[in-house]
Amino acid sequence: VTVGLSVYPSVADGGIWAVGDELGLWEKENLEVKVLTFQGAGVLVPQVASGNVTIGLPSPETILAAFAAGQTNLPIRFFYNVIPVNTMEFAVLADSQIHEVADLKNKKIGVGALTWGNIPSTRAVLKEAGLKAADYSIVPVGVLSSGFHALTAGEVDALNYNSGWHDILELSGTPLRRIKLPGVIGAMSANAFIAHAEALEKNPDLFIRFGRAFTAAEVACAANVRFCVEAFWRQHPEARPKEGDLPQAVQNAVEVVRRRLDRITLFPDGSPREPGAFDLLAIRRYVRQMALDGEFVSDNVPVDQLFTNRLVADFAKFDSGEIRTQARLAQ
Amino acid sequence: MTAANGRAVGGPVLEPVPVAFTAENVSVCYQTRKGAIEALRDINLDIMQGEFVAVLGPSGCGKSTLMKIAAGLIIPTSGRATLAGKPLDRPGRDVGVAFQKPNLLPWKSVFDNVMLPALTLGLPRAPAERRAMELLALVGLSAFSANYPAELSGGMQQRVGIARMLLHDPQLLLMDEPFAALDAMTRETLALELQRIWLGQRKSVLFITHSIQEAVFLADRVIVMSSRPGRVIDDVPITLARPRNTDTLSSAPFGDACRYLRGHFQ
Amino acid sequence: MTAANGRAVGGPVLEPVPVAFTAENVSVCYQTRKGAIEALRDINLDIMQGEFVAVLGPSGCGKSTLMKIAAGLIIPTSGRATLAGKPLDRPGRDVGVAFQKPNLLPWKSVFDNVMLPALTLGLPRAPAERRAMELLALVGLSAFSANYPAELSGGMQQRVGIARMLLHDPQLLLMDEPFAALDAMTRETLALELQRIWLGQRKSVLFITHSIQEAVFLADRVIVMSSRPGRVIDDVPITLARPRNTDTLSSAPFGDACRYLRGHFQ
Amino acid sequence: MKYLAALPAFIYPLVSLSAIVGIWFAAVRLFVIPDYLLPPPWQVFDLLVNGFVDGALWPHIGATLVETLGGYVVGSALGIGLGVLLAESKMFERFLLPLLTGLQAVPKVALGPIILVWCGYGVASKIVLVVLVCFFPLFINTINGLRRADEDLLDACRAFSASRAFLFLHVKLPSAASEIFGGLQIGISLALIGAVVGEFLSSQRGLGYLVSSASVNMSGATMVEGVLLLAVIGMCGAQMVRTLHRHVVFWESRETRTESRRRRGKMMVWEG
Amino acid sequence: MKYLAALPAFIYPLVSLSAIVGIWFAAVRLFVIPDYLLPPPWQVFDLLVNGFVDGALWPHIGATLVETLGGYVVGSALGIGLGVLLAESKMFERFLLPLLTGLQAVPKVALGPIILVWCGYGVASKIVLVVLVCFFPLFINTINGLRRADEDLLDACRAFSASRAFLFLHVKLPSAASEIFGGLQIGISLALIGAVVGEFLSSQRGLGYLVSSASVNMSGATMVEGVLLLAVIGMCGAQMVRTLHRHVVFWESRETRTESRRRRGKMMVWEG
Ligand SMILES: Nc1ncnc2c1ncn2[C@@H]1O[C@H](COP(=O)(O)OP(=O)(O)OP(=O)(O)O)[C@@H](O)[C@H]1O
Ligand SMILES: Nc1ncnc2c1ncn2[C@@H]1O[C@H](COP(=O)(O)OP(=O)(O)OP(=O)(O)O)[C@@H](O)[C@H]1O
Ligand SMILES: [Mg+2]
Ligand SMILES: [Mg+2]
Repeated sequence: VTVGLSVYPSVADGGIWAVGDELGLWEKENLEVKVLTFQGAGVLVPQVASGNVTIGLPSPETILAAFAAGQTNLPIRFFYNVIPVNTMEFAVLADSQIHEVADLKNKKIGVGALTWGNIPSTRAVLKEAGLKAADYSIVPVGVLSSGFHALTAGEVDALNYNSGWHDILELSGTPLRRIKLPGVIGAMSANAFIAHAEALEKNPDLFIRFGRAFTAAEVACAANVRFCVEAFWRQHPEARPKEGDLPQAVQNAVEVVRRRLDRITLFPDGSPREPGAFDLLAIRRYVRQMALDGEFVSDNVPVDQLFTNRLVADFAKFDSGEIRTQARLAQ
Repeated sequence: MTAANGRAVGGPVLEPVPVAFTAENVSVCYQTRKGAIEALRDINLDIMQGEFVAVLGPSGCGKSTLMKIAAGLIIPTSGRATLAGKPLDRPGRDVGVAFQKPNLLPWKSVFDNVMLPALTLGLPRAPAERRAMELLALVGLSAFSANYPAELSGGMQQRVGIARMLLHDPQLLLMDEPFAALDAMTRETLALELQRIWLGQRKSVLFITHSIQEAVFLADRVIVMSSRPGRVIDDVPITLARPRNTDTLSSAPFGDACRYLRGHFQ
Repeated sequence: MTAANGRAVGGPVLEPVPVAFTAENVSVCYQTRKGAIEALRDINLDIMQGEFVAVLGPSGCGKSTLMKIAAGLIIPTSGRATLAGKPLDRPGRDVGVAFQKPNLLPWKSVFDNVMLPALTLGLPRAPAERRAMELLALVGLSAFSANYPAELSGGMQQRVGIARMLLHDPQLLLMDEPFAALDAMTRETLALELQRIWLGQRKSVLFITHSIQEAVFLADRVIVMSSRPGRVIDDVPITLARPRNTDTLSSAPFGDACRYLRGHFQ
Repeated sequence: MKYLAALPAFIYPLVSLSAIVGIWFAAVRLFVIPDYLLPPPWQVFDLLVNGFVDGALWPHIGATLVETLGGYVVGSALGIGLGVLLAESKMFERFLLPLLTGLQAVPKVALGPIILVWCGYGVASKIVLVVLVCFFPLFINTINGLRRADEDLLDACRAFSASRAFLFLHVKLPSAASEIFGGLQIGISLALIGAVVGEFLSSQRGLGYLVSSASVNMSGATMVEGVLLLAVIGMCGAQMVRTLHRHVVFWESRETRTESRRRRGKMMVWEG
Repeated sequence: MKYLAALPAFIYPLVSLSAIVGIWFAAVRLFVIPDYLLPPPWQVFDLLVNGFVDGALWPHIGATLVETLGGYVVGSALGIGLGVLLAESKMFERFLLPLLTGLQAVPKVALGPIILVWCGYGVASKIVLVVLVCFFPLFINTINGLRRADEDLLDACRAFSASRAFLFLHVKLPSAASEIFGGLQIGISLALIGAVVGEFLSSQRGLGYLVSSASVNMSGATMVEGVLLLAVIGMCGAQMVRTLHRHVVFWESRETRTESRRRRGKMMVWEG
């Protein structure tokens, strides 16, 4: 199968694929996995819809927006919830006067690019906090480095990246304060696997096996984060830090991965989530809220059709203990 | 004026001699940004098969324009031009042209420039190459066959143009001041060569020159044109015996003809 | 050979006449992809102030090369050239050049082409413009001052080149076959004009030509060059009285000089 | 032929444009192409009409135009200027040419973040991108054109003591003019692309923003709308450069014309 | 001057390259620029050496080279081919030229999704992108060059009944050669950029992939490494085109040479 990502893999999220390769988790499910990166959901989704790519990993906001706008003929289905939390958040410097969303009044908020799919959600959140469109400005600052530079140089007052990126900034020595997105929008989940609707219908087994292997890889990663990080760097030598304090860099990377895995595999109270499951209610609420806030054209989205939990039960059907042992032994 | 030259003015025509080129009431106006320039007005001219016609006229009177009409490169603004009886709507295949500027292709060697008509007309290669070498020897450029035009002097380039004109052994030769950049000796040699070729194969020639002597020495008829707009103001038959040689130059009829023609330019 | 002409061969020098141009053992070799071409070999030549020197020689013997040396455009491979006593390492400002090709700027009108030396030398505009119009009238092109070079005939372009050469009233004139593309009458008119200018202002002239008559008619001295590599093989003083006119052409000394020079080309 | 030749020039592209719209129409109808790949023409048409009527499109068009023109003017000037320096000086050429070539091979998008840091998120960074992309064609064509000036013409002017500046202005530059105009024509397309790529990277306005936000929202019709507007702007720009070219470099299209007929017109019978 | 002129040509760019590295070095040292904005040169150097030694770089370089060259060859051929068609036929020009110009103004990135759907996410789609970007400079310079052929030379050949094909091959094409080479030189930079943009859109390999994945992984040194490699490839390509240009179009650089000294060499004193 071919898997299309919508963002270049980084050490935070790329390790799972490498671990899957190195531990033979794909093979075990009789899969051959090829991972590709596409520039954003706009490029990726048509690839899945046209069958060039078997599985895609976009974030759902833009697809929901498209459906809300009446684009109901996209032949795709979400079948595995990879990031069941809204990882987007605001981050400000630790000594900043900004403590909650409402404090962003008359401030500059940095985003990667104005075309990012999460911006409508951000606007909705700001609106709910009582800010009118004229009360804040959203400026594009590029990804990672250039955005960090903008924040530390004071060109923007807050960043609106995902929490993993904020982790990176924090670990590189800039103390931050995070401001989570509140309410319904904060409860929306992020990237999830999509597949062509017909393929999913005709050959559910393929997607079950894929989901199972992916879950296993995630488990393995969590069991030996260090290995997960190293595996990623083996696969992407260009990403391996080569300068500065190397042990510290490794430690940082491990920390980044651990935080991320915690966020996506556990509920805030620490109990484990069911891998791949969608909270359809939360999604429906999100859609309604977005429509209310005027970010979606309507709330007329067939959420139950578009998201399916039908395969979820099978994703966990493997011996997680064995995987953990295997992972702990791996180098 | 002799029957051999194909001219049938005044007398009864015994045998119709075919015409090589005719111009009937040909006028040419050039369009420029500063208004039209009338170059030729109502030109009437016949060149019979085998006839050698020289054209004299002041600078800018339209001689080159006339030659370009015969070459099929310019369509007259009004009037009609024919080549061997057929309307001139394209350059004739049996015509050789030597331009006032050498117009050699800078990216081809001297030899390849001379070979050009062989390529355009699809002549067999080997004999054409032999002939090209002969012609280069004729114009004194054997040593320069591998050089490029930019490496030649002005007169040498002009001679390459003459060799190119002769390569495919055309029936009608159009020559626009072919010897202008040549020294007296080369000029004489080539004039005699031209006469020899013409006598041997009875080609038709339209020969534009500024030299009255050259015109009289070579031609059966000398056409004199007025200054712009060019019209034909005289048409002088030259009846000197052939072949002409250096003695001809000092003969009385030669001097008379030259003096008569010079009268037009004073 | 007269003292007025500044030649001091054989006799005692009463008054040193300054030289306009000298060439001492000048040789030129051109580099080409097909090997070197020796164009000039050991040329020695002086042109005195106010002297009119004509150069005759077979095509390709290096006449244009010699002129380009005088114009400061080519540095000899060996030997030395001087202009008014100073080594020739750049084109002289008091020199006018008429090339064998007209070399006009296609994007400038005829008038602007004639004005070129005024621009390059920074002459005052108004008098230069007046002079440009006069010179265009002199060469018979007043009507074409606003036209572009491509709209002129070959001879007309050459005349523009002559007018351009005269614009800044230079002391040394370098003329490379300036009348080659002109008809007999224009040629004679311009030759007489040239003599008038020369007599009036005693310019120095290096005049390259293929016409023996023209050389004898105009020059104080005729240099004869051998064929390539060019060497000076004769240096003939012409002592015909000035001003020369159409009668000169039929005088015996004129005929003798011509006949003598023709001997070199047979 | 004759009748066709009498039609005004703008008819021809319209004809071929209509043909394309026709094919597009047919394709959408016959092959049931999904909206998100190629929306039907009427949708795009509606969108365009609405956008112009309610004025929502103007700010986008305006922003892209400002960036494109600003960068185009500066980039072309730089390209021509440095081209002149390099063509006139062997030293400059030796030291600089390879570096500039190398710089040019660096994808501007990769430089994007650095440019953003240096020039901010406003119009400036887009103009810088446009400058970078327009620069090269002008630069190369200028050098190339200046180098091709006829040595004989240069010599003729040198013989009259022409200064280096004179040779440059009156001989080399006119000789290069046609090639520089070629560069200007290539540059205009690249300038538009540069502006759009800049808007992809960061912006709140402009046709590039329109297109990329449409691509994220999978709104095929808006995307095609933006692409069409860009194409039209590009065509108008190129046409303007072409017209200017013809008028400025008048001496190079000197097909001989006789009064009643154009030579080439007749010759076609024989050449064709 | 004389001694300098004797040095081999590749020395000069090296000197200016060293100067740049020097400035870079100094900047990093003096201004304490953070790594993620501009890594120090030695880091990049280490990276390059390791990358070549352990062979990790070769697949990336290879992939980019294949895409670039493949697209360059096809795109240039298409550009020259269509340029020929349009320069030779008024009809083609009228109907096609505006459309092609319009197409060119469309940012290739906007066409990305469609290209990906049609050509797949493999090498093909990148080659298509490269073809699209190289096409235009070749196309415009070819038309422009062919149009500038000397009418007198054409007439001289026409007088000998030269066919249209002959005129094209033996007069127009050589007249256009220099300008076409200019286009080839512009094209080589654009081809590299096209390949990289293609790799940004979707890929697993290539220098573009390297650069953009480094940007997500905040590895400034890797980014600079990729950019440098691209620059070097671009420089080599351009140099090859330049050398070819000089050899093929030998008749246009006909500075007169006399045996012992070159005219221009001496003239410099006066011109400079
Ligand atoms: N640029 C050049 N490169 C190489 N060789 C050249 C160049 N210019 C002239 N030559 C050679 O130098 C010799 C002399 O040329 P030059 O032009 O001086 O002759 P010329 O006496 O003016 O001839 P013509 O009367 O035909 O004009 C010729 O043999 C020619 O081949
Ligand atoms: N391409 C052109 N465009 C405009 N006018 C032209 C063109 N060619 C020639 N003419 C004009 O036509 C007239 C005749 O030109 P043509 O070249 O036929 O003269 P010519 O008799 O050959 O002169 P020359 O003896 O000087 O070569 C001239 O007045 C010239 O200005
Ligand atoms: Mg003529
Ligand atoms: Mg000469």
